[in-house]
Parts: sequence; structure tokens; C-alpha cells
Amino acid sequence: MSAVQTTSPAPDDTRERGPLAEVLFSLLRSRTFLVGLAIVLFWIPCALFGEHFVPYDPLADDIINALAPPSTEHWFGTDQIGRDVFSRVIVGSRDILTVAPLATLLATVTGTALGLLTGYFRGIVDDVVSRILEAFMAVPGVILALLAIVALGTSTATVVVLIGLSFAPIIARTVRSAVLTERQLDYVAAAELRHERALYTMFVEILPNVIPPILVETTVRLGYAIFAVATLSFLGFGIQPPSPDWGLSISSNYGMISGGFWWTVLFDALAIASLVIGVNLVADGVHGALND
Amino acid sequence: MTNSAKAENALELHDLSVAYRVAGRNRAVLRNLSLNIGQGEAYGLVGESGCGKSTVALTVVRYLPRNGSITGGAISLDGKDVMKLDAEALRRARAESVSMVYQDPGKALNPSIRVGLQLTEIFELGGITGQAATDRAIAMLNRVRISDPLSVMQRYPHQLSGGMQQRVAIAMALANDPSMLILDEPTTGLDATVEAEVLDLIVQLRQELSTSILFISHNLAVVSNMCDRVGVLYAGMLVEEGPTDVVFNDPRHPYTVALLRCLPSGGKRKGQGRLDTIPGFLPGIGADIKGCAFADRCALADERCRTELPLLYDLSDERGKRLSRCHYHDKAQALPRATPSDVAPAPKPAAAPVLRVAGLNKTYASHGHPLRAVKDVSLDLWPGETLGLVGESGSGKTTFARLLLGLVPPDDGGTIELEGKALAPKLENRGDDQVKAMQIVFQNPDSALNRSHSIRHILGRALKRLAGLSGKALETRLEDLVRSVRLTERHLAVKPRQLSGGLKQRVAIARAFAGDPRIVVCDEPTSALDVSVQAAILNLLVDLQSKEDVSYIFISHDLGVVCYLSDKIAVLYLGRIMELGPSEDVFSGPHHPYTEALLSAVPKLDQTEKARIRLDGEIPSAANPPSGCVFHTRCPRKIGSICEEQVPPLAEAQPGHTIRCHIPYAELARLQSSTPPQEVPSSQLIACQNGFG
Amino acid sequence: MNKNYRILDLIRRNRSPHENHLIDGLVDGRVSRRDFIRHGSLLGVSLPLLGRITAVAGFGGLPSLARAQGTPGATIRVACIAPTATIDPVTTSDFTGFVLLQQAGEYLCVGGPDLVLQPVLAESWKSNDLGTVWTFKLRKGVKFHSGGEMKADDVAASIDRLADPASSSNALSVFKGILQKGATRKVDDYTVEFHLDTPNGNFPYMLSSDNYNAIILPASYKGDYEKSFDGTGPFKLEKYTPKVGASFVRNENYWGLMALPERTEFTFFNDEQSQILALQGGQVDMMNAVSPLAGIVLLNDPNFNIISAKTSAHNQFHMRCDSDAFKDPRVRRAIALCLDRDKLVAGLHKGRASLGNDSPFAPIYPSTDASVPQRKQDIAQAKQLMEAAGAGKGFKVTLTTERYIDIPEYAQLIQNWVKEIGIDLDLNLLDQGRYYGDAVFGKSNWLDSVMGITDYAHRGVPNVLLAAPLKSDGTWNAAHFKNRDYDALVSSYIAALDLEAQKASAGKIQNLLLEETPVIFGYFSDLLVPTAKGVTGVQPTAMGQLFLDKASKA
Amino acid sequence: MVFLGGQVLPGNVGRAILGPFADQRAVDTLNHTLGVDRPLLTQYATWVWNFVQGDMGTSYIFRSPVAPFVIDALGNSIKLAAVAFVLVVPIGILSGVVAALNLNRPLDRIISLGGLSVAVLPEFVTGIILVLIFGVWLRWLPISAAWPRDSGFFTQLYYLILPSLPLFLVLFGYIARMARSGMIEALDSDYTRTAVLKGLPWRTVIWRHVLRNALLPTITVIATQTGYLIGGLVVIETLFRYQGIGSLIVTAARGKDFPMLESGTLTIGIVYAVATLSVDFLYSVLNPRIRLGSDQ
Repeated sequence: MSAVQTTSPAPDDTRERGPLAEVLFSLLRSRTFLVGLAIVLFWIPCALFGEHFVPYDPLADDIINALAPPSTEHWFGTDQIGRDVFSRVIVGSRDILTVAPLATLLATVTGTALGLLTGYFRGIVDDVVSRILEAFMAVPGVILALLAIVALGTSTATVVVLIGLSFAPIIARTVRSAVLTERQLDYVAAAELRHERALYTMFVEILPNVIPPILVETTVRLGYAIFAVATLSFLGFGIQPPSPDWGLSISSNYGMISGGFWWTVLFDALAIASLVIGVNLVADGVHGALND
Repeated sequence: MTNSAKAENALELHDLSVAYRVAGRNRAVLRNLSLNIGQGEAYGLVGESGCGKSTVALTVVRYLPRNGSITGGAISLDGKDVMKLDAEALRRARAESVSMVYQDPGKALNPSIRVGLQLTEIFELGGITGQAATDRAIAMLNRVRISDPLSVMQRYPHQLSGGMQQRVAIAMALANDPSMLILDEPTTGLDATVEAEVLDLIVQLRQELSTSILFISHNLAVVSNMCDRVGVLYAGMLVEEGPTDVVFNDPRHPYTVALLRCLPSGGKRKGQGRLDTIPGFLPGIGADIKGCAFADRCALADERCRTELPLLYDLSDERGKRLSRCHYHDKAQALPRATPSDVAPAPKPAAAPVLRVAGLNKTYASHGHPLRAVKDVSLDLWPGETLGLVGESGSGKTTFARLLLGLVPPDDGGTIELEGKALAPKLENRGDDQVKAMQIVFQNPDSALNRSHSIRHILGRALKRLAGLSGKALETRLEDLVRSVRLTERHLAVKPRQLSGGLKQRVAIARAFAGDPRIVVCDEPTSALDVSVQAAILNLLVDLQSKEDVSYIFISHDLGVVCYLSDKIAVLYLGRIMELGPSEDVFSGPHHPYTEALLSAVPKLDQTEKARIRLDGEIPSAANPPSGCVFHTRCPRKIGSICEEQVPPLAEAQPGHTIRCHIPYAELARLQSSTPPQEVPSSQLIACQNGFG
Repeated sequence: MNKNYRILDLIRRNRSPHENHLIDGLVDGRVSRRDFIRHGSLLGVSLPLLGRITAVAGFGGLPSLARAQGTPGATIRVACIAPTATIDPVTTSDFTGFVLLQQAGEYLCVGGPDLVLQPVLAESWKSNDLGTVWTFKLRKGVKFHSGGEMKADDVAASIDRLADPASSSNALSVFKGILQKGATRKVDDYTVEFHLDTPNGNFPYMLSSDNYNAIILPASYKGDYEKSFDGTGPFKLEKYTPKVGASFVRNENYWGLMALPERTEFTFFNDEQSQILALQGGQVDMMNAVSPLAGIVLLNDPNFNIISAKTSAHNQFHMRCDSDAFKDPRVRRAIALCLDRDKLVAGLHKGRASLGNDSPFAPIYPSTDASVPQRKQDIAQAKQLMEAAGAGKGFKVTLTTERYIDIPEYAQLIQNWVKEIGIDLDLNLLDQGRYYGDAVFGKSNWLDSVMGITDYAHRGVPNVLLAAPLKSDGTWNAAHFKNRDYDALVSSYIAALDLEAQKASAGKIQNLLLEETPVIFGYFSDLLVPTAKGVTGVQPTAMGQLFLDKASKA
Repeated sequence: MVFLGGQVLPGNVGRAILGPFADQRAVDTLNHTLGVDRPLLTQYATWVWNFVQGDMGTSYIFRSPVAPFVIDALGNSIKLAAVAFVLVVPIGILSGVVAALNLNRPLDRIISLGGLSVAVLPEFVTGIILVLIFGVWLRWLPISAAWPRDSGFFTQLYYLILPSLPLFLVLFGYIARMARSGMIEALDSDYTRTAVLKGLPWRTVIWRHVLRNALLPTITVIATQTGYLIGGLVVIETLFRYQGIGSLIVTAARGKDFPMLESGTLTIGIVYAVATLSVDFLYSVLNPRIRLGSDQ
């Protein structure tokens, strides 16, 4: 064979399998997806039940025993007020795994609705909404977030709304371009030729067909939501103490890093890394499965 | 297979097997394929989509997709074993002895490199550089009938038209004077007139060069015109091979026989009986085939066919060497019809047209310029009648259909009357009855059927909205509807993608008929389908028409299909009707010079006609149409400045037959019956009866 | 202890009654030696004299401010947090700002270590008997960097400017109700009188480094301080670049002892961590200060010294006395009883702090009544109090506070402690701007929140801390504490010139606040100034100013 | 938008300067002196008018012209971004190309998965891990970007390595992935097939036919990343205590320093626009389809 190869896959003879089963099948064959799923599935029970099986109360201080290095007693050491880092890392998944998915959900719902509207109606609706969304996206996200949070103050709800709304235009853009493609397809014309109402056409005819890109975008956004929540917490704008949240822990312990108290931040950093990578591997897998 | 001297054959495939790896399993695409192409010979490879034609081409140049692999056999190119070549030798072989041209020239040329460099780099490979290479490139472009090679060389591919691009691609392929030229559907996707030009070019080049050609096409007529010998491929196997005229006139494999019967060729019309069809489906790739691959679809097949793989029987006779992979090759032509030939009854005469269109215009804005997609179109459609719309791409056929349906609002001024009542220009302003009275069958069922919905949902919804049915009544009607398009209950539960193209189109047809429409617009409903499936769909449309007394507006670029189905033809050019009349009159002529050219461009299966009326130049842009007669820039029968200055009227040539031309009807009749313009030999009256590809 | 009464009598002869009372207190043992020095300096008794008095009274000599002479000519490089605003003596309010002000500028007097007021530009001061008129004698021959001699006009203008409501003075809150614009009067070129609205026994502190805005500028000062840093100090400005840093060179015409270092360099950093890194990396020789949490890194490192000074800096943990949750003082006391103050000092501050006893009276103040019992953690009693107040089941409440130094950790510790008595504390951590808001009632999280923690800097005297955050009309009364008895006690405390009288009021105030507990004072943190090993002679004030004129590098 | 943001920012300027414990009268006086007690619209109009004339205004907080601050901060940010960019563009593209040429082989998997992983990690996470490795454990690199005053070019560069690495990694992931998919698409294209079947040497095919088409989308990605880069800088500047435009804006927002906030944000906007425009320009130079339009 020459070094050149092409991708065009041979036609697949999978007529008999339903589309859903096919996607599942190809997901289960994707190693990236399975690894990602394993990571995510590790953290979900930690978030839900972590506090029942960790060795210490993640909030219990032991100030006299603060900043103890990792030992058999405290596997990951203790932090500035003597809390067990291991327990905090395990339970620390809870808030981020609440806030990020909620934000993503908000972004997905809003973005999908906006994308459907703009893509379906085109014309003025599209122009106006799209311009606004573009303006939104042009301002660097972190700065926008900072301004908003400085203005609105910090609360979990603010973070959810903020991330949700700042991701919504991105999802809207994806949905819109998918809808624009769908809009060209003849089944939409066929629906018009049945005098279907716009809402019916949008939600019953078009929406199911743009689910795959939405699904991909949502999983990708979930990764970024985790990214964003962690970053905001790190900047002190996200999740609030005493939550053992990872970004927050890093933020409050980062000052100690030059003193060699590495255990107060390393494990949290690794935890964020694993979760973000996990979600993105899942996203990658979903993307692969839905685009094959 | 004979084992002749190597030098004799430009290409030899011996027992070639190729498989694609899909979902972890190797699936056979080519099965023990053997064929030889002699020096200077043109060999045609035909077959339906999915039979492995293109894989043959890619295997010869060793450019299989990543998941493809040669699982057995040998390829010998000019006596060299291609499989044994190392990378450098393979590169040299590609540089020196084999070239390939494929579908979609727009993609085959590098978009970011000037045409000139893309050509000269080939000469540079052979050590010719600088001005010499440029000269060679100019010569090459001249050879492919490009009149202004220097300027073309300065351009980027996107600045050339599709026809020009394909010429450049051919020039590139021939630049190294290959001994083997592989043409893989080189004209598919091009307009009929452009296709004709490209095919002419290839024929001429064949005469000038000694290149052997492997010509791959799904179009039997094209192959019959281009090739000395033809091989019929089915499920990766060669089922029949022989001299082209012999195979097409005296096929010896039931598949070839059936394939030929499916074509609405020979000017066949719906009033003359149904087309034959091929039941069943092509085996999927990698399917486990025990006996004859065609056995499941063959009315002649018996137990032996199903269990014993037929050999390639050597049927050579005085007409040439031929082979057929059928146990009963002698009986092949006795293949019973899969579809009875009974004729549908003619429509009852009606008192008033169901649709009247008068002065319909549609202007789009294109970069600030008005683009008249449809200009001043008026016509009537009678109940039970089929109006065929023909014309090249960009002629406004589809826009016109969408205007009728209200999917696109027309410019102010024109009127559309349905059963005597004016239709609102916009769909949302039309009444429910009006909406359901006019429905459409789209070209591409994948686009027309919502892939997320089950067939039951798609049809049920149509019945609910268009027929106003619900509950039990809906269920009953649904069953009827499904039966009427020859689907079964079983198909209702599935989603469109689980159906084949033909079945999907049946669903689309069923949907169009859900509300008892008066008019169904058929927008190229069979162009995405293989011929065997196309026949079934055409039959279905005819049946439904006679049963439901519905009128069709039938859009197609395939004149054979239009001819088969239509009672009346409208020929469109740049959004204007050039000719309108009963289909027999339009096809038999005398006709508008444009119609004449269109008809002439159609490749004919029976090779009766060699010369063509060539249209010069490109279709002008609708945003900037030529003055006077819009066709004057390409018209081979242009009579003078009047054509450039005055818009010809749509004059009635015969009752019901109007032509938009300055040449009087009688004169047209005289011209077209005597000397065709340019080099076309005499006495080739192109008529519906004479046959279309 | 040998008490030489004869010499004491001699000394007494020229002293005011207040001064004599103080001396009597010392002799009788009512006043400790430290308190004596601190309070004596306040009353204008010169330090050598005080030294003499204590030596005579048998306490040994006064620790000298000027330590062993180091090598001259060093360049001392100091890491500071970047100032948050323009450096201007009138408006500056941030830590680095007043450290820089004091490099080139000088005060009439400074609060040295242990709150002893040392004369600087003033040679001495004294008040009338009521404590309403204070007379300051100025040092002669002091020259501004710009050339002119410092005279009473300059002092009067400088202080008047700060008392002028139209000048955006940051010191306005200090002088409010005490010193009006125009109440500073020149007597002669070297004497200035201050006419107070009300008697104030601690007034000199308001003109000392404790009121960091009160540096003496030429009378002609028109703003643009950053261009010249004109002043009288031992260093003069070499270069100031906003957001980057400042450098100073030795003032060769200094009126006093010539500074040892050739140059000083102040480099601005965005946060403590970078300062620590710079110190560790040898880019700077010292930091102007470090918080105990961040400084932990340096505490155990033999390459660094940490100069620590007791201060009255603290965090006030207030509970709104007019809120449903905290209107019952028993609930407030219960919460105060939850705090494990020993742990706060030992753990959170690694011992570099003093226990707080829920009143502004830090152990460092001479007037603090040390006999008032220290409040300790007592969960059982706290629970009883909660039961008694009908809140035995506990409740949920939000603690609003600022994200500043150790406050988040403090808040989290509190959160854990009050859990024991069933109080479920939600934390609402805000950045400082948001927490303080407009700093007026109704527009400030600080002043409006039900419960909050607020940082307070060191004060040389507790007056402001007693009034503004706790008096009924206090502008910073976040606890909304309104208690007439308390107001009266504070007024009498402030008016008292006599240490014993002050102490008596203090004791009452302390007890009242223990009973009422509108604000919990958990601890008073030390000022920590880290220096690289080998840097000597650095003298911080409890307020945070940094005297580098005696500094040297090994 | 920033103007609206400015309206809702809490606190007031005088208070921010004088601190919470200053007397209200002083705060009011200061606000009046600064002109911040005027309606925001007036302030905004004044500021816009001056900005158009090239004057960024005077910082409320520092009471000196804004321009030097913004220029300094921007300079610092650009230094940091430049270090990351200079490293990442060639390395990212090269990795993407190498990965595509080794499609589905281990090298490709390492580059794609590695690229994906580092691209999605928050900068502060990669930053901290890098700081721990290179700053705390190995002690090779300084963990703060604040270089000593009057440092030379190389010292500054040395201080910028660690801060630029997280940016590098994130961008690396994006660019390598884009380059890879662009390459795959180009390699799979018909025109590449044409080139190969012409018998051109492999090298010529890649250099002449594949690369240019493959890298066009990558260039767009690089452009869109400037927006990200500015956002990412805020975090990096916080993490490494670097005085860039991001921290300038955050500080200004906290201090309600309106002219500073406006100028900083607008500067970012301008940088973003300039980057986008120049990339559009580059793109059109490289892509004849845009440069020449279509004749048809």
C-alpha cells in the first residue's frame, strides 16, 4: 500500500440495527469513550455518597495539626486548618458536579431554543439575535464573567446562570447551523405543505434531527462548564467556602505552594484534570459515534 | 480466462479480491475479478451503485481507502505486477503509465494552486521545466479543446466551469501520455450538454492517442457509445463480458437482460406499457454468497443457481469473445418480466384545466443584482395529465415547481389558478384544501423524509393533516395507502434510513398522495435511484395517476424518463419557456434549437447516432442574461443580429405547440430535417420514438 | 525593689497633676512599668525622663529604640503589595501607601514598639488639665527635602488639611468630633496648639504615626505628592513608578542621625505570595509585613527572621443586635463561647497573636483591665444559654464577610464550632469592595448583614474602636448595638486623662461587652515583618510603618 | 456593554480609594473632585469623546493618565502571549501534521489524546502542576512571572517560560487538533489523490498540495484563539501574579475605575479585532477562492 490512505469508509451494512443501537454499539467500541466514562463514573458516586465513605469529615478542622504532609493517617495530608485533604478531594466533586451540569443544562435549553428560532425563522429574527450573540461571544468569556460577578456578587445560582448564559450562544450557534442545514431539507418543505405550525415544525420535525450535534455540543460544553466553574472558583468567584470544591481549595491553598505544601493543591489539581479529561473523552467518543 | 502475452494487454486483473474492513470484519467488495484490457482498447465497466466499480479503479492504482485491502489475485499494468511495486516504482508507474479521471472535477483539482502549475508539475516530473513545460501544458490544453489555454493556466480551478474543470482534469491525466486511462464516472453530475461535450472529447482523444481506457459508468448508454468491450459487474463479480454492441443487443446474463429492460429507452412511453423491474436488492457488501449472486432476484433461478457458483461460461462466437456467469445463459433472454406490461388506462377527458399559470415571475436578489430565476411562465395543466419540465441545471425547473407549491412566493403580477380559484402566492395564505391539492415528491427521499420519524409517523401525520383523519379511519386509510405504494405493514415501524432508496421514495410518494391531491409535483424523483429501482417508481407513478386521476408536473434532466411519463413538455432555459407542447411534438420536432441540442446530447444505447449538436460556451448567468433571445450566445442556428436584439415571441407552431424562436416553424422544420449545424451527419431525426438513454 | 523617693519627688516637681498621678501609680504598683512608659509618653513626658523614672523606681532601663549600629551604605529592598490608589498623604488608606508616606515624611511623634509615643518633629507636648487644648513644641532646624524649614505654619496647615471636610481627607473620621478645621493654631514658629471639641486624653496618638495620614507637609502642598514625596524624613524620593515601585536615597541634610542605608527600594507585588517568592528568591531583603497564614512558609525557615510586634489589629465578628436571631444577648454569648480562642492563636496564627476577650481592649493597651476574666470555649454553657434563650434547636443564619487574609479560614472555623450548638452557618464570602459597599448603612454588606467579620487595623489607642463600631451612633456599628450605659462609659473613658480612670472605665466596658457580646473579638494578631537573615535594625511600628534608617545588611 | 457593566458595579470610587473607614464627607468630596458623581452617561460620553481623540482619560484611582497603565499592561500581556504563541504555532502545527501522517498509529494517538487532554484542562490546573514540577520540586524555573526590575530580555524570557506553558498547552491542543483534522481532510481529498496519481513524489504532494489547503482552517483557529488567549491571560496573570491587561481590568472593575476599565476592555477589543482582521487578511491571501472571488 502506498503511504496515502483515504478515510472514505466502505458503506456499512447495518440496515438492521436501529440508529440508537448503532450509536451505543459504536460508543461501546470506542476506547476513549469507555475510559472517559470510567473516570466520570468514578466521580459521580464520590459526589453523591463520598462523605459516607471518606475517612474524615471533609469540613472538620484540626487546626493544631494543620498542613501535615501525607501520612498513613492523612493520605493526602491536611490543609491550612487541618482538614483531611483526601476526604476533601473525594467530596470536592459534589459542587462542581452539581453546578457544571446545571449550567450546561441551562445553556443547552436556552441555546437550543435560540438556535431553533434563529435557524428556523432566519430573516430579521436571525439577524438581530445572531448579532447580539456574536457580540456576546466577542468579549472574552472570563472577563465577561468577572465583570458580571463583580457586579452581581457570587452565589452558586449566579455561577450557574452566568456560565449557562455565556455558553448558550455557543450552543445556539451550533444548533442554528444545524437547523439551517435541516431547514434546507425537503421534509421541512413537506411540513409546510401540510400547513404545520412553526412550533410543530421546529420541535417535532427539526429538533429530533439536530439532537446529535446538540448532544455532542452539550458534552463538550459540560467539559468547559467544569473548566469554567473550576476557574471561577479558583479566582474566588465560584463556589464558596467551606465547600471542599477543588478550584476553591487550590485558590485558598495556592499561597502555600512556595513553602513546599504541595499536597494542599496537587491532588485537587489532579482531580480537576481527571474529571475534565474524563468528560472530554466522553464528548470525543460521543462525537465520534454520532459522526461516523 | 485467456492468458495472452503480457505486452498485449494494458491491464490485466487476475482473480482480484478486495475487501473493506467494517466494524472489525473484512467484507468482500470484489470477488475473484478477472479482466483484461488490450492496448488501445476501451473497456466499459457497468453496474449499479455498490457493485464495486470504483473499487476496481482504485485497486488498479493502488489507492484503496484506508480500510480496504487486496485479499487475493494480481494486477498487471503494462506487464508489471502492480502489487509487487515498491513505493518508488509505484510512483513511477503512476507518473508514466496510468492516469485516472473521476467524478466531480471541482474536487479533483487543487483549489489553491493555479491550473498552470497543476499541469506543468507533471511535465517537471519528466524533467521538462520552464518554458518547455509551459508550452507542453498549452499544447495539452489545446488538445482538450480549451481555446484560451494561457488564461486558463493563470486561473484557479474555482474560476472554471464544471466542464472546463473536467477538461483540465483530462488534460492532466493525458499529460504523461499514459498507456492506461481510467475514467470513473467522468461525466456524472454534469449537465447533459456538457456531458456530451466531454464524451465527444474523449472519443476524439481516443482517436488521437493510443491510450487504453477503463471506462466506469452506471450509464449503459454512455458506455455503449464509448467502449469496445463491456463488462457487467454485479456484487463484485463480473457476470457478463463481451463486445459492447453484442452484450447490449444480445445479453446472456439475466441481470444484463433485466437491466436493459428497466430503461425507459427506445422512446418508450407510458401508454405503451410498463417498464420491467428487478425485484429484490443488491447483496450488501461482504454478503455471504453461495451460488449465483443474482439468484435471489432472478426469475430463472433454480436450486442449482442458489447453491453452485456459476463459472464464467465462454460464449465466444464470430461477433467476439464473450463470457457470462450464468448456468442458463442460453435462456437468459427468456427471463420472465417481473412486472406485467399491461397498460394503464388513459385519463378521461376533462372540461377545464386543473391548473392555470399565467405570467409567473420570480426574481431573487443576487449580490445586488436581480436574478430572474423564472420569467414570464404561463401554462395549463389538465386533470390526469403529466407535464414534463426539462432543461439544464439553473434553468428554473425546480424554482418553478416551488412557486406553484407556494414554498417560494412569486413576484407580484403572475397568477396561479387551481381548479379555477386563484392561489395565494404564499403557502401560509392558502386554504387547507388548496394545500393538500398540490403536493410534491422530492428528488432525494433522504432529505424529504424526516429521518427521526417512523414511516408510520410520517404517513400518519400526513393523513391527519392533509386528509383530516384520525383514529380508526386513519389506521384504515394508512393501510390502504401503504398498500397502494406496494409497501407492507412491516415497513411502518421502521425509520427511513432502514429502507432502501426505492422504498423511501415509495414512502415519499405515499405521503404526497395522502390527501388525495389534484396535482403532484415530481422533482427528479428517480435521479438518485438505480435504473432497476427507477423503473419500479415510474411504474408506480403511472399506476397512481390512472387510479387517482392526478396530474403530474414531472421534472427531470433525463429526457428518456420525461419522455416515458409526460403528455406535455415544457423546455426551460434561463427561467424562460423556450418550447411548450405535447411531448410527441416536442420530441419529434421540428423543435427549438435548444431542444434540438438537448436531445442530441443524450447518449443513446443503440449507438445509432455519433455526431452531436454541440453547444458553445457556458450557460449564461441568470443574473445577467443575454439580450434578445437568451439562447443566442450558444445557439447553433443563430440567424443574425435579430437574435441578439429582439426577444422572440413564444409562437404557436402547431396547435398546442409553441416555440420561442425567430426562425419560423417551417424553416426550423426544413433546417432540422436537412443539415444539422456543424458536423452532424444528415438524416438523424431525433425523435421520441428513436430512443433516449 | 528599691524605690528612690527623693529622686522621684524631684522629678515630680515640674510635672502636671496627671503626670504625677501616673508616677504615683507606678510607685504604688497600680501601674505596671510598661503601662507607665506607654502612658507617660502619651502625656508628653520625655522618654529619657521616663527611663529615669522607671530606673529610679527600680524597673531597669528603657529598651533603646536605636539598636546596635550596623554597617552603613546598604540598599534595603522591600517587597510591598502594590498600592491600590494614588499616594497622597491626604487620601491614602492602604498599607503600602502609608509605609511609603512614612519613608520620606515624618510625624510629630511616632508610636514605637509597645505603643510608646516617641517625639519626632515635636519635641514635647502637653495638654491643659481638661485635656481639651494640646500644645506641641516643635523641633527646630528641621528642613523639608525641598529646602524650607519646617515651622508651625506647616504643621498647622498639614493637620488642618486633614481636618477639612472639603479635602477628601482620609483622616476625617479620626478627627471627627474632636478636631475641627481651624482648630489648629500657631502660637509661634515652633509651637502649635490644638483646640479640641471634647476632652481627649489620647489626642497625641492622633497626630502620631497611628494616624498615618498625619505626616507633616509644607504648608504650600498642593497635591501631586507622587512627584516629590516632599517631607522631612531621613530618606528622600529617588523615583516613584505607579504599580512598579519606589526608591529612596539617604537624605544627607537630615536633622537627626543620618540614615544607615544608602538607598531603599520598594517593589510592588500583587499579592503576598509573590512577595514571599521574591524574598525566597533573594530579589528583596524583606517584606513590609506578612500575614500569619502566608507567612507560615517563612516561620520555620532559618534563612529568614520574622520581627513580630504585638498590635491591636483584629477581626470583629459582629452579630446584629436588632436581628431576630441575635437580639437575645444569651445567643450572642453562646456563640462567643463556642470559639476555641487558644486554638485560633496557636493554630491559625502559630502563636503570633493574643487572645481576644470580646472587647476592643487588646492586651497591648495600657488601659486594658487585665483582671477581667478571659472568655474560654465552653460548649456546655453555650448550649445552656441557647436553651435559655429558647433557641435550643439551633437555627440557620448567614455569615457575610470579606475575602481577606485569614478571614475565610476564621469564618470556616467558626462555622464548625457553632455547629456544636446547632447553628447552621452559611458563608457568604465577598471581595472587599463588595463587602464594604458604600460603607454607609443601607448600602453596605458590612453594615447591613446579620452577621459578619470585618478586619480592623491596629490603633494606638482603643478610642476609635470603642466608639465607631459599638456606640449607638457609631458609623461602623455593624452590630447595631445600642446601649446607653455603654455609650456613657465610652465617653468617660475617652475623656479620662488619667490611666487609672481609663482602666476603671475599661474594666466596666469589658464586663459590659462580655455580657452583651455584640461583637466577638477572638484574637489580636501580631505584626510580622519577615527579613532575610542578616538584615538588622529594621523597626516596624505596631501600625505597620517601617523605619529603615537604622537598617543594615550583613 | 462594558458601559452597562460599569453601571452595575458595586461600591463607589471615592470609597474604593479612601477605604471603608473613611468619613463619608471625605468620600463625597473626592467623588466630586473626580467627577464620578456625575451621571454615568455623562462620564461615558466624556470618556468616549476623549478616547476618540486618543486620550484614554485619567484613572480615578491613580489620578494619573490611564494610557501608560494600559500600554504597560498590554505590553506585558503581549510578551506573555507572544512567548506562548511563538512556541505553539510551529510546534502545534507540526504535531498535527505528524499525527495526521501517522493516522491511527501510536504516535497519532499520543498527540491527539495528549492534545485533547491538555487543551481542555483549565490553565490554572496545568499551571499548578507545572509550577509544582518545575518550580517547587525541580526548582528550575521561577514560579512567579514578576521578574526583577530592569531585567534584560533573556531574564524576562526565563521568567515567562512557566507562565506561558499553560497557555502553550491549551493552544497546542487546539492547533494540533485542527492541523490534524485539516491534514486528514486534505489527505483524503480528491485533489490529493490527483496529485498522488500524477506520480508526484510524496514530499511534493505534501508540501505543495496538502499543506496549504490543510492549514487554512488552522489559521482561522489561531485567530479565534486570540479571544481565548485574552481570557486565559486573566487566569494566568492571577496565577503567576503578572501585571497584564487581564489583571488590570479585574483591578479596575473592583475599584470602579471607570476610565481604566473602559480603556482596558476596549484595548482588548481592539487587539481582538486587529488579530481577527489580520488573520482574515492572511487567510484571504492564502486562499485564492476568497481572494479572487468566483467568476461564475
